[in-house]
Amino acid sequence: MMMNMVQAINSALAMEMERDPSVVVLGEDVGVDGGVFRVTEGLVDKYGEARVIDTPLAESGITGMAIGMAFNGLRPVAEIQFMGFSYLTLNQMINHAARMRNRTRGRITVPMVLRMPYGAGVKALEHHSESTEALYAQIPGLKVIVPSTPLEAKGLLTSAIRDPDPVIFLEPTRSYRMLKEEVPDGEYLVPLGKARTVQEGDDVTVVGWGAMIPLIQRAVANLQASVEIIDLRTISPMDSETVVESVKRTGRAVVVHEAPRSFGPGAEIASRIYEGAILKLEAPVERVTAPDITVPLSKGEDHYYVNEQMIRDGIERTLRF
Amino acid sequence: MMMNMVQAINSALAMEMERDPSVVVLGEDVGVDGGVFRVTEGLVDKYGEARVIDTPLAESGITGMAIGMAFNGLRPVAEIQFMGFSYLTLNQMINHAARMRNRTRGRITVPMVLRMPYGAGVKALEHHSESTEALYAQIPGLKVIVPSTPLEAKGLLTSAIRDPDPVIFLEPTRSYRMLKEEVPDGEYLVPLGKARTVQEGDDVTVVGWGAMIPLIQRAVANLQASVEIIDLRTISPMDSETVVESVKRTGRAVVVHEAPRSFGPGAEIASRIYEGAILKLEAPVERVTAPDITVPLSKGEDHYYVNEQMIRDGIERTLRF
Amino acid sequence: MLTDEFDPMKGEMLRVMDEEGNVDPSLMPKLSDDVLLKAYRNMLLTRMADDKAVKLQRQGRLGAYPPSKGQEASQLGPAMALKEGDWLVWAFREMGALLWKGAPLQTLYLYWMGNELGNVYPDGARITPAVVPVGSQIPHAVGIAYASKLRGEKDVTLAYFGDGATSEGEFHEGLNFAGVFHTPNVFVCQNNQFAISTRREKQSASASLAQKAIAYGFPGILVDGNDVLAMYAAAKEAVDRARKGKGPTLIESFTYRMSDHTTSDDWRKYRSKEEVAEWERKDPLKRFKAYLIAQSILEDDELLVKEMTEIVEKAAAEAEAVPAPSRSDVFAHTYAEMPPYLKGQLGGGGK
Amino acid sequence: MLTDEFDPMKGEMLRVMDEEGNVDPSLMPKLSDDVLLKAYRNMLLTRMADDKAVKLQRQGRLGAYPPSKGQEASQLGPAMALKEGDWLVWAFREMGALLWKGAPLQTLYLYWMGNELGNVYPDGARITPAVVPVGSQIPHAVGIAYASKLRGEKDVTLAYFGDGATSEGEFHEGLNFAGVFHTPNVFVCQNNQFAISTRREKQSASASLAQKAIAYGFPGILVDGNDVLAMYAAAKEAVDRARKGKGPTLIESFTYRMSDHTTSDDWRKYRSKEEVAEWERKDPLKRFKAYLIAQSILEDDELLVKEMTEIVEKAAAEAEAVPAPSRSDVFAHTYAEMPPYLKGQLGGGGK
Ligand SMILES: Cc1ncc(C[n+]2csc(CCOP(=O)(O)OP(=O)(O)O)c2C)c(N)n1
Ligand SMILES: Cc1ncc(C[n+]2csc(CCOP(=O)(O)OP(=O)(O)O)c2C)c(N)n1
Ligand SMILES: [Mg+2]
Ligand SMILES: [Mg+2]
Repeated sequence: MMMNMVQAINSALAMEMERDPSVVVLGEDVGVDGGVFRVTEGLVDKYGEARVIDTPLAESGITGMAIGMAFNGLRPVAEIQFMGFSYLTLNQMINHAARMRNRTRGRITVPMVLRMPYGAGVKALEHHSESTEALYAQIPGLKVIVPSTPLEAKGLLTSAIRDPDPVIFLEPTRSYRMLKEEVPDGEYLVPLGKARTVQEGDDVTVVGWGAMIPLIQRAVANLQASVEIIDLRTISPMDSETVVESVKRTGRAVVVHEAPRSFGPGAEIASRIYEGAILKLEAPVERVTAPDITVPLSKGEDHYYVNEQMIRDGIERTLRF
Repeated sequence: MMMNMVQAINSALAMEMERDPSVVVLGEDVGVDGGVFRVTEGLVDKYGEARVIDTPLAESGITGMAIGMAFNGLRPVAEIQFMGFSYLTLNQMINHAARMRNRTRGRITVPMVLRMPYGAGVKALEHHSESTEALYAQIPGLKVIVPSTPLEAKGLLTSAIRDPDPVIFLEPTRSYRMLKEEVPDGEYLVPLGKARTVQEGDDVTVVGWGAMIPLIQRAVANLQASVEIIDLRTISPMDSETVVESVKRTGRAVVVHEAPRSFGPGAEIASRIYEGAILKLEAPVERVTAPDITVPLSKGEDHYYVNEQMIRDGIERTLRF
Repeated sequence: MLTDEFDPMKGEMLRVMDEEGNVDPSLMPKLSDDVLLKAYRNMLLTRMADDKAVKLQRQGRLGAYPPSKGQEASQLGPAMALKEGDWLVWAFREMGALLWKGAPLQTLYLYWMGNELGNVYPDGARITPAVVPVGSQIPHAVGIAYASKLRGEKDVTLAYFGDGATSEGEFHEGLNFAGVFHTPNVFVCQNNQFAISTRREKQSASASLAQKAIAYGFPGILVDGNDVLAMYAAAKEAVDRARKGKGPTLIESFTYRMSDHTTSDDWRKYRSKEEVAEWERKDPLKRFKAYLIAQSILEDDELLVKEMTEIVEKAAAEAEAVPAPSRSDVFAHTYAEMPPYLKGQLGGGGK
Repeated sequence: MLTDEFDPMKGEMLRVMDEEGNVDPSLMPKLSDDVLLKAYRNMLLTRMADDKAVKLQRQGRLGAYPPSKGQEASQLGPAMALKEGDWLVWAFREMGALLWKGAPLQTLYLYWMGNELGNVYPDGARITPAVVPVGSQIPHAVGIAYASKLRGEKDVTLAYFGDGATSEGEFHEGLNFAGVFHTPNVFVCQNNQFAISTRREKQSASASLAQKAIAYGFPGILVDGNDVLAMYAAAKEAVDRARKGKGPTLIESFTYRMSDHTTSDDWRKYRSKEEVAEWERKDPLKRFKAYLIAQSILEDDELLVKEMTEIVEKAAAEAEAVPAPSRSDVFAHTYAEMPPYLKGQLGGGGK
């Protein structure tokens, strides 16, 4: 069926709820409202209020409750309305979700998913355009996943729900309804922890994820150079092998992300590239990112967001080096 | 006067409270108890309960209240008992403290300090050995400072209290009582945002901060190589110029930190070194860090912490490359 | 004390004016005709400015916007109890309160149009900017009040938030701090029955939100939020209490959000037309107007409507005329002083 | 219902046994002599194991440790009300409760000695591990209870926390969720009058902590926490209520931390010897022993003390004999499956 990303995520949730009675969905307005982006639409009709749970307005409570549910045999999929409110979950995610397996030597585990829209591009209010994936990625014990297309979203979310460890699932707001593609109605899985080569090329490797992938595709469409595009998919634990192998071939790398530059994911990716491929590198790794400032309100956002030209400039800088 | 780091911090707090009636100290047990590490000892006797405020047990409340105080003319210095509990402050620090200046185009600002002990080495309970400075460092609008000696602590904290922006002040637990040095009784300032060259050398640059500085010093004491040691002091906004200039001379760099490797501060430092000095680099930047696991309880900690041998190995790898 | 007379634990609610605009004289607060008229003007302006904002949003000239419709009395009453030096800490649905306290309408529009200059109020207005993370402004209000108290100033800090906000930890921490430090705070919970689609009953099993004050050791009172006189009366008592150093108060305003949560929302998904119609009957403007006409303070509001239309149009035009921020505007206020690498990024475009 | 008879808002406190060990027969819960004796054994073991832990810490054989002294009744009573399938969610100062629920003493020692294996309880014990971030376990308890309820199981989840924890947002969010979802939870707040050096009075202006339940729409009760019979009675009623699907209860146990906060603390900094001596008179063990002797259930506890000494020594020795975790132990449980780079780090030593 042709689905946009919202529908694909909804389909993954519905399939997993159907298949496994221990899967529950919880969050603010996920029930009759179907979530502010309609991602959970219809689920409450099919699976009832006890499994599609409208919670009070409390992110730490949602997360802590999900963790407790996971201790006791459920597989909760909790929704945070926007990534900018997920900072309220960090005490629970860092101090409990990420550590319970290690703390109990594997006896108590936290198979949960924390879903949230992330990234910019919907001209939204303050705190609705965050890309702070590095906050989560630096925590051992958490997995951080970002899908880039509807198909990917279905496959990655299905795997995330079945994963034995806590997964942060970041949904690029901008891509929710951007395009439709064929997505299987039935079960579809994409393994976590494996990057995807979107397009092969010889001159330069461009690494991105989420809403950056279609942007990169558009940016390089008419370039002379032969560009390899890698969709990282899993920010952590990162599949740096695929990236490093590619850069060993191309000798050049550009990392593109929506987060501000400093201490962003690009720093880790660049470091792993240098560490793994330094002798093959023909130029420094380019980081094409937002600047180190707060996301501006909508009237100023053009000074912030990564655009196609910036990606082309980055590629050119590395080719010219 | 000879002071250890606890005394030096206490001295900075007392001086600033004396000098400026708008400086207040708040946190759990900071009053009659003098703080769990005795850092605020005696302040309540001198400045009273209204300025040295024992709060209820609520980190988000402490931080949010400090932010409000700053809106209304005070300069709060808030203490969080251990960095592992500071995740509860992140909503306030990221969504408000860091942004208020930009949000109001400079009309409302947040001159506050959030102090906390950080890092390992006191064989403490879970959550008492965190080094998650990169959580804070990636947030535009926040400053992140780590002193490495008593003298530095006094000078940097004094500057932090006077700084017009919110400062996260991380106190290396391990260094609190490790050594005494001469610290001026009176006013003493060290500017924020400037790295310090601890020791000059020609063969390799080793970058660290906090409790890593004395460890690095011991590690290299008997090496043949000529090692330049840089104490970063300010993790963000980072003085990468000093680091890059040094590496341009030495051609080799090792970054040492207590945080786990992936997405740690070392990735950003390494990236800036590559970007600024790639043509002078003779080897990849070595990252000597904790592994990507949760800090173990005390019986397992030797498998976690950075030690002198690891630093020497890192230096040797870069020299041998 | 109204807080003694009306016990939320017994389900008692303060109401001065009934749904037809008849006032209980024993509860009527002292307010001059002038001030009453000014209050009505404010409520009318709020209603009309709100309508306009929704229209602007539909035309793509303003971003997502949270309408105040139905909550004009609930917001205004407390603001009327403030003096100039008092602080007003709001969430995002209190336009009427801000207009009363001195924020120009064009500034508020500018904010919703996506310009940070919309958070810059006139000097000395003592209004904090819009706060989107629900409930997170509550501890700020306590800190502001603490600072006033520490310096021996008599200013009071009033904080608004919604029924949904009472579920957040920061509501709890903030109110608990206020109780412990006995700060000059007034907390106004605008219970408009919804947090987006989530009904008040699903927000908490507590019979009232006002009774939550019991957990913090200070008085709470439940007030008819569509009655501007009751809201004023309750807030006046609370502000006076705070100013006298007698600590904080929690006011639950029982009201209704007559429109969508924001312009991105569609209330038909989660509530019936009948329910909304029922509350339209209780419209705070109609009620107050009926009272003012019965008292011959107002004859008709046709002229006022015309006047307000002009004000609203002018404000919208002024806000739209403000140029978008420059690149250096969006970089300049990250820190008091720009670090060298940020200067590089400002200059560098792509880098 | 005890929760109806004892209203915390009126300052009423449930007490079954007075300070001399005399029992009010109308309130005496049904408990066999066997169980009463077993309870005393538990309290004695807890006291002695606690003493030993402090000694081990002083000798550098165990890390920082939070003594239970004075809180033996407070912890034990609620645990006695649980059945096997019920869950026990603790903070870090509830050794006695864990011993009752089936955690071996050597396991508890192992934890405080700094070994994660100390968090591994026997299969089916249904005890969550120690939680250091104050209050953060409370939402877990709600989630656990929700899962039981969803599956139609009758298990109850009991959660312990301190007076200090009631200030944290997570206490509020957790209890509010429990009220809304009507989960089978029992919340026991061990009010030992201190959060480190911070007195209960500085923690909240609420007259009691039990009355905070009013904010969440379920019953709260204040109980003499040094009276094991009262703690059992209150908890039994609450556990039964939860098991019948009638929702949560908050129990405030009014007790006293007779020792330091942890072995790193020194209580002389913030409280007087007189105050502590006053509470030593109310020692929960003395009181219960007096009762048992008066009832001829116990003659003397000399033999018991000897027996417990052996148990304690054996447990300490066993815990000390457990080898430190290997390098692969500390790496292996980060994820179910080790990512390639982590394997590299495990092997690589310095890298
Ligand atoms: C911490 C946080 N979580 C979620 C949201 C998304 N959100 C915006 S408004 C809102 C509902 C707020 O309800 P209430 O407090 O009753 O205020 P109202 O909108 O009714 O005025 C939600 C869930 C948010 N802004 N902040
Ligand atoms: C979130 C958090 N903040 C601070 C601490 C440090 N700390 C440990 S125990 C404690 C006091 C706890 O008081 P209470 O809840 O009354 O429990 P008690 O220690 O009296 O058993 C504090 C502040 C912590 N562990 N967690
Ligand atoms: Mg509401
Ligand atoms: Mg306590």
